Amino acid sequence: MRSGIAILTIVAFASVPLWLRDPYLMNALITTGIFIIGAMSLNLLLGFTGQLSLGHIAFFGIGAYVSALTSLGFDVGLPFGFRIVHVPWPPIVGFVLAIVVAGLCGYLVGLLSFRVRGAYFVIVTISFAEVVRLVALNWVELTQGPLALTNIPSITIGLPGLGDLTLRTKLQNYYLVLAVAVVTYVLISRLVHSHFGRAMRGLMENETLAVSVGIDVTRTLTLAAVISAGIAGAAGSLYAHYIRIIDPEVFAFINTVTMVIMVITGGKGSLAGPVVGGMIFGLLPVFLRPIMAPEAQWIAYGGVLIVILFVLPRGIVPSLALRFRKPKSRAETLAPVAFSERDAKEHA
Amino acid sequence: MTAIALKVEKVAVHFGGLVALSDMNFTVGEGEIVSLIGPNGAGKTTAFNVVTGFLDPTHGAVSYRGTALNGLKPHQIADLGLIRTFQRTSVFPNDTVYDNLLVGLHRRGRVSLLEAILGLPRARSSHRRLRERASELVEWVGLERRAHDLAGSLSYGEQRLVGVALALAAEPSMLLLDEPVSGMNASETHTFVQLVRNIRDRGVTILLVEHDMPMVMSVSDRIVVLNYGRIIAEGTPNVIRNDPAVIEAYLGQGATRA
Amino acid sequence: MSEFLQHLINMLVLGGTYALLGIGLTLIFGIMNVVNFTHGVLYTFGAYIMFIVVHQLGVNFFLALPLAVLAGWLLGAAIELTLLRPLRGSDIDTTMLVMIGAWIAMQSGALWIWGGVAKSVTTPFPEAPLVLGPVSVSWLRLFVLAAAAMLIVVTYLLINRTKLGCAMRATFQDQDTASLMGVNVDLIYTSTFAIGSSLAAAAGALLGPVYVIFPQMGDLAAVKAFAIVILGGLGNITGAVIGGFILALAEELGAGYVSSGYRDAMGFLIIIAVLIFKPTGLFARSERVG
Amino acid sequence: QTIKIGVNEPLTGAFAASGTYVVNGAKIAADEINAKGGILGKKLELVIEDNKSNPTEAAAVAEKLITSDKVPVLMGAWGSSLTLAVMPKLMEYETPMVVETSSSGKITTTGNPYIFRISPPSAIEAAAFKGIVDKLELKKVDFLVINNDWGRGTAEDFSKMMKEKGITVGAVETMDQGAQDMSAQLSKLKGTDSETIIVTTAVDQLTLIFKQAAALGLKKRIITTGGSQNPDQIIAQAGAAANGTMHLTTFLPWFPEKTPNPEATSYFIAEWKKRGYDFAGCTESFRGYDGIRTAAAAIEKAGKAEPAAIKAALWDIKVKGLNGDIVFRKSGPEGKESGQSQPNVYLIEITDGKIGMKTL
Amino acid sequence: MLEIRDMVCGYGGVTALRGISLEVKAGQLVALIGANGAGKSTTLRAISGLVAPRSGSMLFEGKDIAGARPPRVVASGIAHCPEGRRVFPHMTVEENLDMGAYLRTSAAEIAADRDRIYAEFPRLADRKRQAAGTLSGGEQQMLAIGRALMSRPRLIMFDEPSLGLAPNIVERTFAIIRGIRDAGTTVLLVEQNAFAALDMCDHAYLLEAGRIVLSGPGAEMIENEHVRKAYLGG
Ligand SMILES: Nc1ncnc2c1ncn2[C@@H]1O[C@H](COP(=O)(O)OP(=O)(O)OP(=O)(O)O)[C@@H](O)[C@H]1O
Ligand SMILES: Nc1ncnc2c1ncn2[C@@H]1O[C@H](COP(=O)(O)OP(=O)(O)OP(=O)(O)O)[C@@H](O)[C@H]1O
Ligand SMILES: [Mg+2]
Ligand SMILES: [Mg+2]
Repeated sequence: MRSGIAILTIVAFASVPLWLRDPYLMNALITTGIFIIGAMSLNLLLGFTGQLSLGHIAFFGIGAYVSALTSLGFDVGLPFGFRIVHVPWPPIVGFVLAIVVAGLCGYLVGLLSFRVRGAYFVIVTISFAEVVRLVALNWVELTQGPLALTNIPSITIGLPGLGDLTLRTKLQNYYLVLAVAVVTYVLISRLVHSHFGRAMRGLMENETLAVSVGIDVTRTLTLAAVISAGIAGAAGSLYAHYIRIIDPEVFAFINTVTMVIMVITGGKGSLAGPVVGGMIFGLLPVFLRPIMAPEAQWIAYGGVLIVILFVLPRGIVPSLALRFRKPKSRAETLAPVAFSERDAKEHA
Repeated sequence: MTAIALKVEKVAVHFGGLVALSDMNFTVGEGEIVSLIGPNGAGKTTAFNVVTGFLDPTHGAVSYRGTALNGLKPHQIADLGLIRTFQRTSVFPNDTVYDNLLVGLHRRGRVSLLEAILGLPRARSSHRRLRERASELVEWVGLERRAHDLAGSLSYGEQRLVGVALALAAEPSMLLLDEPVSGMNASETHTFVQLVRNIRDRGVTILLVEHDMPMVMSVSDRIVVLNYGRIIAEGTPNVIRNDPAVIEAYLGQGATRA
Repeated sequence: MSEFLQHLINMLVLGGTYALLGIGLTLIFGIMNVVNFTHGVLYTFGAYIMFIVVHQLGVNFFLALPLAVLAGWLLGAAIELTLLRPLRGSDIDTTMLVMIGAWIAMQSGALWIWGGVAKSVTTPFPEAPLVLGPVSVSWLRLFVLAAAAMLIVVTYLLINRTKLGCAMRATFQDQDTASLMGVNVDLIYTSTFAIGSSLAAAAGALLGPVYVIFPQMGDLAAVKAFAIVILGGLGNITGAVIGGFILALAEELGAGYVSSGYRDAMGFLIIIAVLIFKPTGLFARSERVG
Repeated sequence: QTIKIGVNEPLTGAFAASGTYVVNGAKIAADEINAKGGILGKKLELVIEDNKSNPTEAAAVAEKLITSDKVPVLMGAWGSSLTLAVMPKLMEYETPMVVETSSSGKITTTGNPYIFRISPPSAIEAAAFKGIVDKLELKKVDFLVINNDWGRGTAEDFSKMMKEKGITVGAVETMDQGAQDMSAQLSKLKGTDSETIIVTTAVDQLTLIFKQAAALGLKKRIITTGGSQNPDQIIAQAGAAANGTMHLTTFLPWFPEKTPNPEATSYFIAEWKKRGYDFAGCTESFRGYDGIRTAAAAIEKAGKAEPAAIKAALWDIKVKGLNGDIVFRKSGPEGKESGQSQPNVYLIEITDGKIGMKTL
Repeated sequence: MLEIRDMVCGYGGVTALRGISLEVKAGQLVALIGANGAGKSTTLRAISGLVAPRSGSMLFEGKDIAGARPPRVVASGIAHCPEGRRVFPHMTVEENLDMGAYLRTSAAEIAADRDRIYAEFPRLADRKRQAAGTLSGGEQQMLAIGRALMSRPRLIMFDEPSLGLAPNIVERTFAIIRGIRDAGTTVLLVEQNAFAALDMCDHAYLLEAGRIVLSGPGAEMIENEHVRKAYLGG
């Protein structure tokens, strides 16, 4: 049943280019898809470990810059007269490096998260993103600062026997994004259903207790942060090679907010949540655009957000799942108010 | 005398100016049931926190089966088989009882990340074994009826049972129980005593903190009494029961009835 | 040397500003545990009210200030009643997102009503600064500093010395138990949010005339406020004040002696550094396990 | 029935105020053209879209305008990062765009033959300024610039020019877009030994800088660049603090008679006032007006509303713009040059709350 | 004084109380006993308004309090010392006690009561300025009891007051409870230490699976075969 829905969904998405010819909508779908991948990675942290990263765009942006710089080449001076000169490499290498470097940054932030949780983690991630943005803005020699990196090449994939395929068109990019999204989905799904996933949930709900049964906080949280950041980096790389220009604006806070909106409205901690939330809030602006004034579009956007949360406060997917599933367990529909929850909060 | 499992040497804990424990020394032998009792605020839970790594002692050292525990993190200590329960109820409130136990079985279920992601057979069979074990544990604490309810929605006493089951799921070689029967009535306590004996018979060492004197007296091999962070008495239940200092500081006159 | 002195004076004035931004948020975020994304909008709102009251209604500057504070109080109460009350008891992320929605909608509303062109408020203070040897500082900013100090003291006393303050803290630590003490929890929720909001509006009303007023002015202010509250420890007023001055110092010296491009980075690096060494802010609450 | 021009501007977000001014100017141009009978016998229709001050949106908007609205030519996209983001789309769909505000040098040097810019990049501004620096007797200057392509570009190009002139360049300080407190930077500049500060940023920050400089007792000559100053707004909001400041600007709404095209300027200003817009906005909005007239002229010249023809025609037009003739010269790598027109640059000074031409 | 008829109560899909009726007479000490999950705490929560009853009536001194919100119930003279301590963790011991007297106004009387509680539980006096969340479990329990006493109610409900207390303190607590009953305050007591509860109460009810299955004077209940077996461990 589960896998049936999954396969149907994939087929439906795969068939879109067959009937949708409008390049603008295709463009919207591709950028939405890229942000959905970012949102899925955010969900891994927020939904499964309970740590809200409000600087998630940092990993996305780092991925974008790494990938762009790898494929464009650069020449920077370092202190003490050292220079690094890098000649362009194929974008696909950039894609891989984007994952690796973003993952490494995730490792750093994850190490920090060993010390700080909750609100403190939130501010550390915001700070991290701001610092990265300021570096991108001010290290002009490497990143061109506000002048932006332009003419980023499209991704080229080497196909055995068929030579190289450069993904220039919308159609090709669409399938690329779809493929990465599916892989990401499967990866996250396997991960959260493994014992790592249970360890993450345990930490989220009651850390003291989780630790007392032998769950390693640092390892688990860092692992989640690394994987999450790596995926966000991959999304950033797709973004750079699709939009083909990248500047420090990519680190804008509103981009993180967009991902957070996608995750929470869709339902954090649910695998399909970011996809559903992402489709809604990725495409909503497209539909609002022709029908109202620009300021009103934003007001409507905020309004839709609020209404969804009022009607389905746990997020769309979990709330609907509860509504349509037979009450398998009698206690499921209520939020426990019992003692242990408060204890958990106190310990957090 | 059996081999020493846990050794607490000269442990002191200060919170700012407050001395919660001072110069505490005691040992627990393999397979023993030792109780730690004392007035409220005597430092019993603090001692648990030191042993299980949640608190670094101001002075002193703890070792388990010859391994020094100083500087180890709580999860590393848990990996040595030293598992505790909490005085306050402690469960994973938004998971079902059954899933709580699956989390508790963490130490058992380890497979490599790659195996888990690729869904290799070893990961699958390990998963199946965990499920069986979780069902066993649910049955064992008598919560079958509640297995698929969220742990946070159970009553106080039921949550305490889940807490104990969780600790057992972690496969302790030594179990530290902090007031396990508080919130249970005499009959439930009676059943629980059987449980504790049962656990010990499987070779698990037990350190118990409890204010229920009948229970402590009936189950302990040895009792250590703390007052104001110091050990004031140590011995078999019979010795302790009649120790005037203990009666004065802790048991009160009613204890003679127990 | 005189440059350094000037930086110190700037730090003092800016720190007062930041402290003012921080205390309103420390009530709502630190005590109520609502990640209040509308803080910046309320700040903006206070500033616009000031503009309207002074320039369009022609009211005296000093009379306009309490009016702006009152308006902030009312708007805050309205937000709590309509947006937060129905979601009471749901998870912190849900309320955060509702606040994000309100932020987006209200900021665009401000753009719609007042347009994007910056406004400025004329003040009764002399334009010539107060000159003290090598350093100088504007009278307006001295006034803001004094007003901020007053608001901080009042808030501190309110939270720590009054029955209402006690009830507020109790309610957000354990709502059910507080109600068992006879606390009207609904009232506490609304008034806490309203008080925090009125402090945000007060900050806007005081700082709007110092700077210029435009719809997005609150965004940066809100980010700084969050940083300050966390630096000082959640819900800790003294902490927020000290956090504000630390942030101001880092920024002043960062811009003065490192590089103005990394001015804001200094602030954030300080935050990261503080949290590495004191993971729950400068003034941590004591906690225990077991 | 109509001929469309796509307008891709920031109407919400950080640049909402400026984008709205430009769009208002564009509307005046369109109405004027339609009142005179339209182009090629058809009505001119502006398809205005908000790019939300966000580069990704700017690219998406370009895509929408070109593919769904089928506009043959665009105007946009205000900021350089917005324009840069649009540029790959222009290549993809081979559609030209008139760039009305962006100043980054990169826009015309990366080899995008669909770009036709009427605003001066900072190098052109610097070149125009070169003629006056001797008369201003500059010896040592510091810079305080907004930390984006515009500010950084200005600092770079002006420094180069100054050095050629033998003027010493001291500190280069930056401020974040949106920053409200520049006291730290100004305190530092107060302590240096230069006599002039070149400031580049938009009007809101300029107001703050003048006020804060006055509060710090900073008494150096300040010259602003970039043409987004809206001096009237500065005077209204910074008051006495603005006195003595000088501004390099590209438009003179205060002295229509001194502009290259007095008649058009007067018409534009009259229309602007008639519509009840803030006079201060003129200095930004005229770009939208000029931009649309440029695009319209190219359509007229091409004789049909097709991108390729319009692109070709843009090279041949000569429009009397509000600040000089708009004629595109080639810029950038050979074979794929972008078009760049050379507008006039003026220096004005604020004295006693009034704007005066700095006659040198 | 308190009269409950056919009250049904639950949480979401769960029905915790399936129609219970009970009566507490003024000046009495009434005990409520039962196994884990029987619904004892839910009964107390329903009385103080923390959960709304689905049906049934509840009269306190003749006034209907069914469905009233807690502040109203408290103001009408009922105090509830909740299960699991529930102290305010980030407030000091003293502030916690003051919260207990939230609805009272006379500062002098409050101070006197506070001193009385410090005298009963000297441990708390040593810890006046300590954050309640860092107290030991038993110390928190003492604080919770003290806090409930601070409100000077006409009816006080204790949910497992002996939980986590040392034997000598349990004795003292029970003495206090008997003392306030003797001084005229009505008490409704939920206690796992069924023997002690039945021993000191005037009347007792036995709850099983959300229903009252037995009631009677404490001494009678102790003799009951079923009670002995299921709750007294013998
Ligand atoms: N984090 C802390 N900060 C300050 N004091 C603390 C802290 N943790 C514990 N204490 C104090 O240390 C003393 C010992 O506490 P502990 O919890 O070990 O007592 P206990 O013996 O377990 O008591 P109980 O039987 O009541 O559970 C108590 O007086 C307590 O107030
Ligand atoms: N918040 C809640 N959500 C759902 N069910 C609940 C909740 N609280 C209690 N219950 C259920 O209601 C029933 C009665 O619980 P209650 O807490 O009243 O029991 P109790 O008699 O006090 O037990 P104990 O002695 O263990 O405290 C139990 O089955 C419990 O699982
Ligand atoms: Mg204890
Ligand atoms: Mg109970």
